[in-house]
Amino acid sequence: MQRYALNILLPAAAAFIVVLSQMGALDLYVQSVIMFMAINVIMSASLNLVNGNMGEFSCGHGGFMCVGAYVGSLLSMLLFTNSKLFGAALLPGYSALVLFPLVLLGAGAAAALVGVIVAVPSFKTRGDYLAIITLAVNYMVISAIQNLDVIGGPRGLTGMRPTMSAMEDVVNLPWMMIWVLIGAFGSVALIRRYISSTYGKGVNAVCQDEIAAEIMSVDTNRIKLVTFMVSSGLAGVAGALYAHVVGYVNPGSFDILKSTEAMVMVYLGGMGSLSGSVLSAVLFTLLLEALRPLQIYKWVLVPLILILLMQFRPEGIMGNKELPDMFPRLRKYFTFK
Amino acid sequence: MKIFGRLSLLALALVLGALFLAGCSKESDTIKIGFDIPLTGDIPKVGEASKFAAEMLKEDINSKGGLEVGGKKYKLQFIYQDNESKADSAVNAALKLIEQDGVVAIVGPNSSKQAVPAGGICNERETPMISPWSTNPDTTKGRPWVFRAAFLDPFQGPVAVNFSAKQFGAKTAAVIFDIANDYSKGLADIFKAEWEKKMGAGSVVAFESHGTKDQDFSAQLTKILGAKPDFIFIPDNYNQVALIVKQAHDLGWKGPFMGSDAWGSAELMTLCGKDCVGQFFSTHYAAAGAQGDTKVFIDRYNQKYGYIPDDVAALTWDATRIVLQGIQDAGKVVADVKAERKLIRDAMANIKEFKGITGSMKFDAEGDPIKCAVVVRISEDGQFVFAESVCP
Amino acid sequence: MALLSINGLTQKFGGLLAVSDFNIELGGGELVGLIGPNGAGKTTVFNVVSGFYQPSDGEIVLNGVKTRGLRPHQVTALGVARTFQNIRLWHDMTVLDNIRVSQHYRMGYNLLDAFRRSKRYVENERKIETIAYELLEAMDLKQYASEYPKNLPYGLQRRVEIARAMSVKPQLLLLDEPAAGLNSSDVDGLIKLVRWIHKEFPITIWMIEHQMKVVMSLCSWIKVIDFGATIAEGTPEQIQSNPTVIKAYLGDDTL
Amino acid sequence: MEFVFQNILNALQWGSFYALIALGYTLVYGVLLLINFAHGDIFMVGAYIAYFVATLFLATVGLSPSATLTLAVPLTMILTACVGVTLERVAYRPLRRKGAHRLYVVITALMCGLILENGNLALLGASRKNFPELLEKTVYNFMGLSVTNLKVVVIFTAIAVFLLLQFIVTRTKIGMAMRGIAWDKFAIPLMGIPVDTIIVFTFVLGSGMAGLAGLLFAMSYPVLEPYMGALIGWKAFIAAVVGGIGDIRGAFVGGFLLAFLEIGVAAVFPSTLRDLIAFTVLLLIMWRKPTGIFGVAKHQKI
Repeated sequence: MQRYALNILLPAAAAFIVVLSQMGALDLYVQSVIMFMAINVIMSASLNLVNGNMGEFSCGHGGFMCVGAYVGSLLSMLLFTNSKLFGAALLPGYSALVLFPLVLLGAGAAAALVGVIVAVPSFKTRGDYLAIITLAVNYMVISAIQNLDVIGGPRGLTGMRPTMSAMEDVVNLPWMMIWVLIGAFGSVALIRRYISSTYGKGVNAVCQDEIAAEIMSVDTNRIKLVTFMVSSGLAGVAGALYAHVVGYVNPGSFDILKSTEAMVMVYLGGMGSLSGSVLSAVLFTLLLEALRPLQIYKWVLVPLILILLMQFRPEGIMGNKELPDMFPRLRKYFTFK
Repeated sequence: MKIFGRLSLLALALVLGALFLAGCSKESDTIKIGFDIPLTGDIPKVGEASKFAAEMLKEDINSKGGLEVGGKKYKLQFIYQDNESKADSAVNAALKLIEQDGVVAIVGPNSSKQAVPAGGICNERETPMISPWSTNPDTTKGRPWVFRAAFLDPFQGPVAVNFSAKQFGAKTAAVIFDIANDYSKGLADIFKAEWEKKMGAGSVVAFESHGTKDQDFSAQLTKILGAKPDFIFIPDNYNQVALIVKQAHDLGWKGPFMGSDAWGSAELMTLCGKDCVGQFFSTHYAAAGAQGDTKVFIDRYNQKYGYIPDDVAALTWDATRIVLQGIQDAGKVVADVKAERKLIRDAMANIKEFKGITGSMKFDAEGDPIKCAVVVRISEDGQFVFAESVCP
Repeated sequence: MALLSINGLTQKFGGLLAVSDFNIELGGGELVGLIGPNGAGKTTVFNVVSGFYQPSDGEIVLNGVKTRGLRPHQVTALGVARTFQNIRLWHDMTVLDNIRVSQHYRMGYNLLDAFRRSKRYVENERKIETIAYELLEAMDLKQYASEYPKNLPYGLQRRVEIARAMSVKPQLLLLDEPAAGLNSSDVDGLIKLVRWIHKEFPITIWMIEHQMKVVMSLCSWIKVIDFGATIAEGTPEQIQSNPTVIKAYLGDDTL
Repeated sequence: MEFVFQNILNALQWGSFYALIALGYTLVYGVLLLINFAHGDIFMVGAYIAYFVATLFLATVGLSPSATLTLAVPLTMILTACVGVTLERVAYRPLRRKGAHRLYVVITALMCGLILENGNLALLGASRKNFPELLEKTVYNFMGLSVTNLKVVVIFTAIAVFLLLQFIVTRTKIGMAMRGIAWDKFAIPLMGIPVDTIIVFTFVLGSGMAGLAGLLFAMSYPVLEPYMGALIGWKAFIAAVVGGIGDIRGAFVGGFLLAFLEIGVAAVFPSTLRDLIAFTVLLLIMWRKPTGIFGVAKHQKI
């Protein structure tokens, strides 16, 4: 029974947050911070799959988020809202309650497809050379969207937020919070299941010794393809959630700065540690919010804190360990087998 | 190692706690106004100008004992939140101002990239917001709680078209703009459409773009010069204008330039120097030869901070004063923040005529101002001299 | 039908002729050695057989299947496993996981099963785990199942690597200098292990080895190559007395 | 025809800056396998140092512009080199000593860059600085082409710097040591080569070049702001990798390649598509040549 403790505990915590938001005990600002935190968790956990578990150096994760944000917004507008772009909604507003996951799925699928552009060169190209390809893809995505005037180009795109109000009209719950939490817990669970399966352990094998992996019957190209697609697809889901939380997407929001943030979270948490990247995403978001009053000094202090942290812990908060490795007592509640 | 993990958990708890407890104090005879401005990120100068103008206004009023509403004086408290020039950060900043700081109204954000999402939040949370600088129609569209102090691109575009056609006797035009900047792109599109409507298809002979942080524009300019336009329209930020104008001259361009309101910074002349002399741009007010309140504002700002205020400073000043006017027009200050916000919004929407330092204005149904634009000429000594005024 | 037949294998790297016209035919259950001085092209032969290099010329037929164009993991799935000169275990994965990952060729589920933890996933994972434990048990490694290879002594690492290779249920096992870097007692253990494997499983073992003690005591047939070309082959006794081999190893003693 | 030649000149100037900055990336990478993401910001600091040096001598001391330039070149290079070495000493070396994973040093470099950018913003305020004119500008016109004397200086400096670095790395003893460290950082100290000294020398060289690039950049594009190094730094990094990171020739060729691509695309296609097309071409190059133009595929011994 204890093995399932986590599966009960985490949804319970999520439900608790939702109930608190519903009662108004958490004000909207705190709710918004929690939502951005959850989105960052998805970003950092999904990038960790490539940068940590697979040992590649992808620095264009923002590009996939961008694809997801746009595709998610467009789907949401097409299906559930009356918009200038698509005219009347295809489906009645209440259907969003059930069909909203379709939006996330579509966003993820589109981002995963763009992930292929990176995955295919990765068969031959590795390391810093692959890093350039990911960067180039980030630039390409942004530039492509800037040139698409139909979806607003550089002026950005609005109009996906009414989907949330449509849901709230039917059942009055903080739907945005619910979907973001589902997205975050779902993504982390998905990644955990992937990397703890024998199939996904191939990712670690590719990271540690690609030649040995290939010789020991691991189809390395397929592993790379699948891992890049899972990672970028989840970034796309994060993007779609982001778009609905902010209510506006603009290609400029997903530039290298966004990718850098994701990268910092991964390495802060420790390469290859899923719980580390979740923890660091939470800490990083809180740190940024808590230091907001410092204004410009915040952006001097935050890097300074991170540099000091790396000096004391040059392998990130968790190293490549998971929570149960560090706190053995947790082991009976959940493992990473 | 273990200790470290525990310490980080402790830190997490502390930070969480701090976040939840932050900003809960209330004072009865102060009025809180929030500023959601970019103090870091791409355009820190814009945030700085907004902050300076607001600080000056606050000191003005507080030194006189506060803002008089319904016979009682209230001290002003301005809360500045940095939105880092990012959309998500602007949303968080707006929510923090609304939920935790309990402000009655928000001034900002400045650029549309932040103003559009923040406007959505303010509208949903029923808090009046006025963006000093945003020109994207989406900022206010369908949002009764959101206002702005700047005129829109669809108004400014034709101003530039008509003025340059008349002043330069031009038949053809070239445009260079920033593709990553929605303001620049929007204005460029409108300018192109207007010009071609007036002069016939193909009369915009070159329509070139660059990126936000680009510093070299020689390829685009070579192309523009090759197309031999009668003048070049540059709806760009002043720092890029300085580089574009210089590089165009290096490549042998002798013709005139036409600019937009983003030129309107005192820094333009320090950066651009003699290359910009004699050029024209459309803007909100002419600093040189200004009279009355405008002159007082410019002189005091110059004295206090050491430079002539940018248009964004003047617009922030006006935007903040519109909020204050709304508070005064409401006639009373009620303790309940939500009710107070409603009072202010209604009062702002009903302002008949507001005499600001960037001209007199009133709001249309969307919350956009109806006001005049001026075209200024850059004089030999670097002043922005009034050339023409265009009213809707 | 022969298990493995190599006909006229030639391998060039740029201008360097690493292997020239190499031929061999291995049947089931043999234990064959491949020896030769350093740089003779022995490992290259193994690399070509395991699919890591595409041969410049010649053909390799494995159980009737031509391996040209196959990727290494596909060759492995056909029943070839190998170890490496410098141990190439995944050092940051437990011994058990090292064995588990090597079961990719028989993975009976896909990504969606892994996400859903479907019945198929559970059954397959259970099967893989059972196989892995059985193998570790048989190879006397069970007590190290949750250790990281980097923390094990070198001799044990070698044993783990051979166990990993055995876990793909090969018909042909390629051992690339299994005794390199081992001390003499470890070497004795290795000889015992190889002999045991050869007795216990009906497989063909082909090894590259420098230590004559190992080769001579294990192999029934030995092939000697130098500068990419075969210079001799025969039983251990024949090889030991072959003058060409002695010359290749010790050089011309007509100083 | 003029159009083509004019754009070639434009690309040569812009490429010179990419090349100068990419050289700094590649030098440090070649020795430490460290992507020094702070390099773009060291370049920015170089431009600011040049600004302060120039205004000091011009306005306060009252030297003539040409004398100021002569003094500014060595001073800027030395002071910028000090910044680079400080970063190495304070941030990178302790991490290296602890044997941290290479990418943690990269992230530290990224953070150092952020500190330089925002520290500058906090210290000097948001106002942009205008770089004084040190070289009296003359525009040469011939056959419809326009060239400023500054353009010529920039292009020739880039070529000279490339030749100098190529000479140092391939022909001198210290260059040999630099290549040796990249090859095997454990064996080199055993040969009696002072590794730390060599690394410091590398940083001096790389940052000095960034300082020089900063000075020339400030003269060519006289608007200084704290974030000016970020974008050009990233792009120079891309250029260095496309050329084959770690190779001096690669950085040089990569820098010009990127500039020719960007300017070529902007000149031929609608310039709104510049990034899209330029980066697609880069991606294709990387696909065809997985280790860059000059990069040698690392042979993996089995």
